Amino acid sequence: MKRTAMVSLLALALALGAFPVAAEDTISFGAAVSLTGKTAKEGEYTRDGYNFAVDTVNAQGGIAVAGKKYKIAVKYYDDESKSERTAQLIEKLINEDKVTFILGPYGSAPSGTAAPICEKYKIPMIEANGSAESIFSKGYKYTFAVLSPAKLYLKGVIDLVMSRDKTVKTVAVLGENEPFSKEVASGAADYAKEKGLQVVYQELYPTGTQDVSALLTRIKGMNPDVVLGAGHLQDSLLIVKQAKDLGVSPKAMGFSVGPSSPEFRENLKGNADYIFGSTQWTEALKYNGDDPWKTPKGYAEAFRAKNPKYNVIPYQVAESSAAVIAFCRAIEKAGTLDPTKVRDAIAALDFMTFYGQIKFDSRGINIYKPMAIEQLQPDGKKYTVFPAAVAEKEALYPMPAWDKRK
Amino acid sequence: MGGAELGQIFVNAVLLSGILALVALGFSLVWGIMNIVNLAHGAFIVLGAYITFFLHELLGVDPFLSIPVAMLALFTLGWIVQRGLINQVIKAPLLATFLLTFGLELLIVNLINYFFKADLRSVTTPYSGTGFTLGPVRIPYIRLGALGVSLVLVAALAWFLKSSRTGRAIRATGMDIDAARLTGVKVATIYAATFAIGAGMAGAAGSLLSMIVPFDPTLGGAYTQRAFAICVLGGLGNVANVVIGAAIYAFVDVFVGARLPSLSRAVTFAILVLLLILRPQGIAGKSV
Amino acid sequence: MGFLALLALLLALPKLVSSYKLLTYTRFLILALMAQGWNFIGGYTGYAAFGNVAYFGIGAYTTGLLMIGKWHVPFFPALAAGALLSACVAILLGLPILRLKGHYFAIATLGVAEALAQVADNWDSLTDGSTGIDLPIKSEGEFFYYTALGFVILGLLATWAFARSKIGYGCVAIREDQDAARMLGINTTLYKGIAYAISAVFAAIAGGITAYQNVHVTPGDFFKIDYTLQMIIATIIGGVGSVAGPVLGAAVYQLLSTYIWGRFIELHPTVLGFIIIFFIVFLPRGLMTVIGRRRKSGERPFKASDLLANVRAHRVT
Amino acid sequence: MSALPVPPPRISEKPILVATGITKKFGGLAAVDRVDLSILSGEILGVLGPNGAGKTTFVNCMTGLDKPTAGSIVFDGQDITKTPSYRIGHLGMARTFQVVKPLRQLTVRENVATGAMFGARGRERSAAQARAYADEVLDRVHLADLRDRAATELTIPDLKRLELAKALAMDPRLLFLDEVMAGLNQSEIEKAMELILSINRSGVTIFVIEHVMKAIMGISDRLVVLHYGRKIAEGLPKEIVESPAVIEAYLGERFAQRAQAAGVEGALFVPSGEFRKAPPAAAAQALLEVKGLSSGYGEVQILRDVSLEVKEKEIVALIGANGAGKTTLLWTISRLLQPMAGSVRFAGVDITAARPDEIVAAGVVHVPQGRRLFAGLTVKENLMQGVYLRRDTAKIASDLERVYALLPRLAERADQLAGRLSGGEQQMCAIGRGLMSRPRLLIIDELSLGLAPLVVDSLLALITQINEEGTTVLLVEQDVQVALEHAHRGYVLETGRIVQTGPAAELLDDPGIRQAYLGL
Repeated sequence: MKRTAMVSLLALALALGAFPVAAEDTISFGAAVSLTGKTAKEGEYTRDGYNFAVDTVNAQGGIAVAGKKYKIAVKYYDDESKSERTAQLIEKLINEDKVTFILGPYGSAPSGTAAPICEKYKIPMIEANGSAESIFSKGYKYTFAVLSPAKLYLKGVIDLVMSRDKTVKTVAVLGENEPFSKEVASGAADYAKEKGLQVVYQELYPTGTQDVSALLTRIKGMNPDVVLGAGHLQDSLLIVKQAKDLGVSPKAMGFSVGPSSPEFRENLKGNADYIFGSTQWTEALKYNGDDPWKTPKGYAEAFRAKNPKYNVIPYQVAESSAAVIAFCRAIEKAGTLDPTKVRDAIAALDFMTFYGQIKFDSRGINIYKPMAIEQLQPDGKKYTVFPAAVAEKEALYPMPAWDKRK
Repeated sequence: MGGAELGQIFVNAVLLSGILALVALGFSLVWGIMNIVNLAHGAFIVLGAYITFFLHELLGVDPFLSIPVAMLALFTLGWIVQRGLINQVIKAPLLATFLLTFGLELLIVNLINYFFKADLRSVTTPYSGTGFTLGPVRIPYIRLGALGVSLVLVAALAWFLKSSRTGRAIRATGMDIDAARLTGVKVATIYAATFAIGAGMAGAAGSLLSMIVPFDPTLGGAYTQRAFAICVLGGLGNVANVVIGAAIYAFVDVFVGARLPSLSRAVTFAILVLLLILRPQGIAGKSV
Repeated sequence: MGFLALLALLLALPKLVSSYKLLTYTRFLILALMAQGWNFIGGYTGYAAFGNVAYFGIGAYTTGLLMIGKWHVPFFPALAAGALLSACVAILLGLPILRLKGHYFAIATLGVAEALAQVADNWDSLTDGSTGIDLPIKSEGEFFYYTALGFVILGLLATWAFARSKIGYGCVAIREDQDAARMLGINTTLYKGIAYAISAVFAAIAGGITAYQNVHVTPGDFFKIDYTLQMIIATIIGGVGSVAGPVLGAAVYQLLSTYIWGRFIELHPTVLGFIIIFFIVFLPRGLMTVIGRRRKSGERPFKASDLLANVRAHRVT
Repeated sequence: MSALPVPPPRISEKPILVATGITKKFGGLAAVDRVDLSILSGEILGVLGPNGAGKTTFVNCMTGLDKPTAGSIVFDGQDITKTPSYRIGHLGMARTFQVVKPLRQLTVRENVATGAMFGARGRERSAAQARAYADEVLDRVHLADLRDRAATELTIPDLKRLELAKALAMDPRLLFLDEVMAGLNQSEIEKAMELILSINRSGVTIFVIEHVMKAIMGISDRLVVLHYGRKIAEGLPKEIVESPAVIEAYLGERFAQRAQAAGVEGALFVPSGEFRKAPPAAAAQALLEVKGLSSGYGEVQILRDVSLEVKEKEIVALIGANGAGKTTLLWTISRLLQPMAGSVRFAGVDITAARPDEIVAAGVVHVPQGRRLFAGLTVKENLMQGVYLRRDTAKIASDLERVYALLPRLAERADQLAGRLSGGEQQMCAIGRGLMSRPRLLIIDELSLGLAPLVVDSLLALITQINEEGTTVLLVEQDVQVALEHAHRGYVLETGRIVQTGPAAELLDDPGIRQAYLGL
């Protein structure tokens, strides 16, 4: 009886599910993004960005490949914000759903997991949300990122502060111990040293930390001019909250992730004011690209018209759309759907978009597009304040001490 | 480390001890009396945090005033969960209750996630982050208030267990369930009350945490682990042990965190394991 | 007969299913392997080990690090090295922590696993910290399937032999009553250590195979407590302390989670929670009590009413 | 050491085990106190002593389960004082446990095979050979029929036999038997005696702790008496029975006094009229009526069709050997155990289906065996836990005063933790806790267990006083004499059945009872 049971169980397992093959004249993309779990929100931005670009391209007739027009379809799975899930899902997309190309997941850790799988099957992936350079240091040929690398995230904050204040001397950097944030932190610290600043504090804390008061207390003792945080939204919120608790009042505070998201102000209310946040893209930027929307403003308006729930457009949406546009451009250039040829076409891309320049270095990473800096200001809005050429408003500097505010 | 910094770190540790004591209080009670390691404790904490958050956000209730509401709600839930579920397996071996409460945790956290989404939330009031300065040391009002609330609840529970009829019955049941029955104790009811009080304390801890850390549905897991560690450090048996365990944990965490933040958890756990091996009955506990 | 048919089916499987399905089956086998390992310490010896993922991680990292870097050791020797290292670590750690009992043993193993994860996260010079390492890419899915299948079959044989061996008897005696075991002449420290080391070897092999298959190995992914819980849940579903229970439990767990995953995208942890609760409340000794009963003489077949009897036996009034 | 006058040839003068100055302290208390003892190769050495005398602790020390605080043990010329317990078995020693420790989820044969695998000759056997050898051993102890049963399904007597089989399978040269006959009936005891003798005659030295006097007298070559952890006598069985010190220690002070008055020989047979009680008026109402009660644990049935009655204002004694089911009966009355069949009525109300708290509320208060105080509560808190169900808060203070007046020691120790009390004080506290519940029927399980005679006397006086003030008492006692002297009526329980009942005085004079429980 035991044996029969086991046999029938296995037979049942065999019978489970078969998926339909993509229709003719459609190029199928696959993406595993986090729709539940820790990064559900960012995963949603990513998906919405992909979808918006796909719909726009399809509405304009699709992609022309060797004289024939193809529509695009994206098959999504939820990786539950678990990077080991990503590996399984990419396998599933490639082997079971037979997608032709992969769009990246949300986050550096899952992108790092996805890259070798794409390499294994020689399927090109353009990802828009994994900027850790470690993903690109393994020599993989099939993975590309449209966004600026992690180490550049906080460079702008340092440049901005130094341009406003010649007396700035000291910087403290604290970061989360995970691939992306680690690179943001070390990139920021290296850049600060390069600029002649003194990095008085540089530490990593474990993922999921619920209390950074120990780190901030040390930082307070060193009284740095600038405090830079490299982590995720939760860490940024925690750092600001506890900095106020402990009266850590530097002249400027900047974060790699957090301030650009609407939740930052929702959680911190007035305490969010004066904080700098780095961003891959804002709608205030002044690019003029060769794509369906041309400018950031054009993109923003079109996107809002289709997605009215978005008041402010997070950069994850834009960069995800840019990944789709890059794919389309490369496929058209290649004139074939052959993965290897498309891969070569992606490697050779160099064009301007609403999102900025898209061009990959030999590792597959886009080092040519600069980062922008936003600041939350006391009028309750968020302004692009750097680079100066595209700034909407002048940055408010220095940040008033916590107890000197109204 | 300078003197000012040392002072601040010391104060941080004291303030943290209070909250952690409250976090571990209900967990310790349930473990000590019912011999159940309640892995769903963290889920109860999260529910408390959400109650405070929504009362503040939607009705403008001051977070400190919402603590009794959170406690009452979690008390009720705890009662129902105990009578309906935990009680069915209470005599089963260790692993069973361990996994049962794990299943419960999975279920509750996922349901919170489903209904309230994974968005980060925090309760921010006009007095959030304000405080006063004592020499070089800064003391935030909310943290001080949280310490106060924790101490009041710790003392209240200690008094309740020591001096009330039900409290005495709870302790008696924890020591000898059959002998307690022979004095007329309805064990199922006492267990339900114990578990409900544990959940209620978790609710209060959640309320306080919602003012202190930004949270999402997964906040609780880390605090269940902490509660576990605190009980091991302090030993089970009475409320004072919880306070001692929480203080040890807080001081280790804060001081290691100040020096070696990236290894803080490893060091804390290493100390915990070492302590378990050397003094399985806890630092404060007596060997029986 | 049934067994041979099943074996033939399993051997032919790569020819019958898509390569993604094969991946699912490989995952089932890897879970089965971990559960088989856990069964030695948790099932036969009765020690609720909650940190076996540590050996999964050690196996993955050892295999990975030996295959890359300056050594370029082939897969199987690297895997063996991982298993060996895990066994050594298990014995060294086991000596002190196996003296603990019940909850305290559980938290100590959990603590060890957490601490090791943090070490892997911070030992940049060896593990490249949280960034992780990438193994050489191998794309033949069959390779991983057959490797895992081979080890699971070996595991079944090993479990069967263990259960009938002196070590097996010794471990079971320890589970039932440690004092009685000592009085029967059983070196409890030694036997607990052996069982713990065996369970570490299984976890390490599972970790090594998974690492090679997934390519990218990070502390976050390979020291997750989820793996420990999965192996325990699979063992419990199947039947703690039985030869085939862990494999059966892993099959059911994988089947359920694949099914639930597809049907209840957002609520699947809730459903999983319900399933765990169901098993703990109604079938605490697993499916083997339902289908394995008749094999022992003198036992009546399982009846549906036994489900309720299980509840009544553990209830307090 | 008193040697045998003419030892049988199987006994050699050379001791197989020599224990010198064995002391074992728990906390400050010495459970075993400077005991010197030699076990001669080939003999059966019997050990006597009241409960709590340190017999089991002594065996624990000999077998390495407890490490002695002081002293040395030499087994067969080898110092084993520090040898780990598992090695003891390899050297050729084996033991049974008084509280049986079967490997519950294994079958009987697997249990025994485990012993065969790891015992003195375990190394010579493969696992399969050990299983085969287990069958041989099972035949020898008459358990072969049950070999495929799980240990959980066995009854207490079978579990005792299994305990013996496991130890035998280890091929010991020295075997420690810790109350293997408790709970067996007459014919089973006789079979067990034969079995022990045959084991001994096959060359195994045996150290046997036993309460069943007839058995231990019948099989022992020599006897040793332990009392409060000390060895107080050693010698031939006949010498031991006649020693006044032993009689006092083992059978109580009153016996010793009477022994002096009447000469040793007659001591145990002196009718002691002064303690007799006349049964109360026959017309008295039945307060507790137990009819056809059956009960047990899981699938193991202990009580079979037990009927018993306690009348208002009576003291009823329930006597019987260890394991006869006395405690099971009391637990079933208090509903800590569910009855399998039968009914219980109290004061005319059927309480068969009541919950334990309802039983207490009705006025049935049970002072359990081993006192079961709440060790971490103070004496006063323990007493106050007794009023848990009472709503008449006004009277609680005066009741507490009354208990303190009856038991002044409790007043002195009111704020001490109950776990720190001496045995006698603990029993006082347990009775006090019971009194605080205002019982109509007070059930006391093993009043005198492990207590000094003086303490027992004062407790008995207390019980009598309470009874005279109107409380009905159901008393369970291992000390048959004590129980029957203070009761109005008595019931005798044997292997789960009531086998005899009548006025206490008649039972006291019944030679059958004397023989069964005093072994003489």
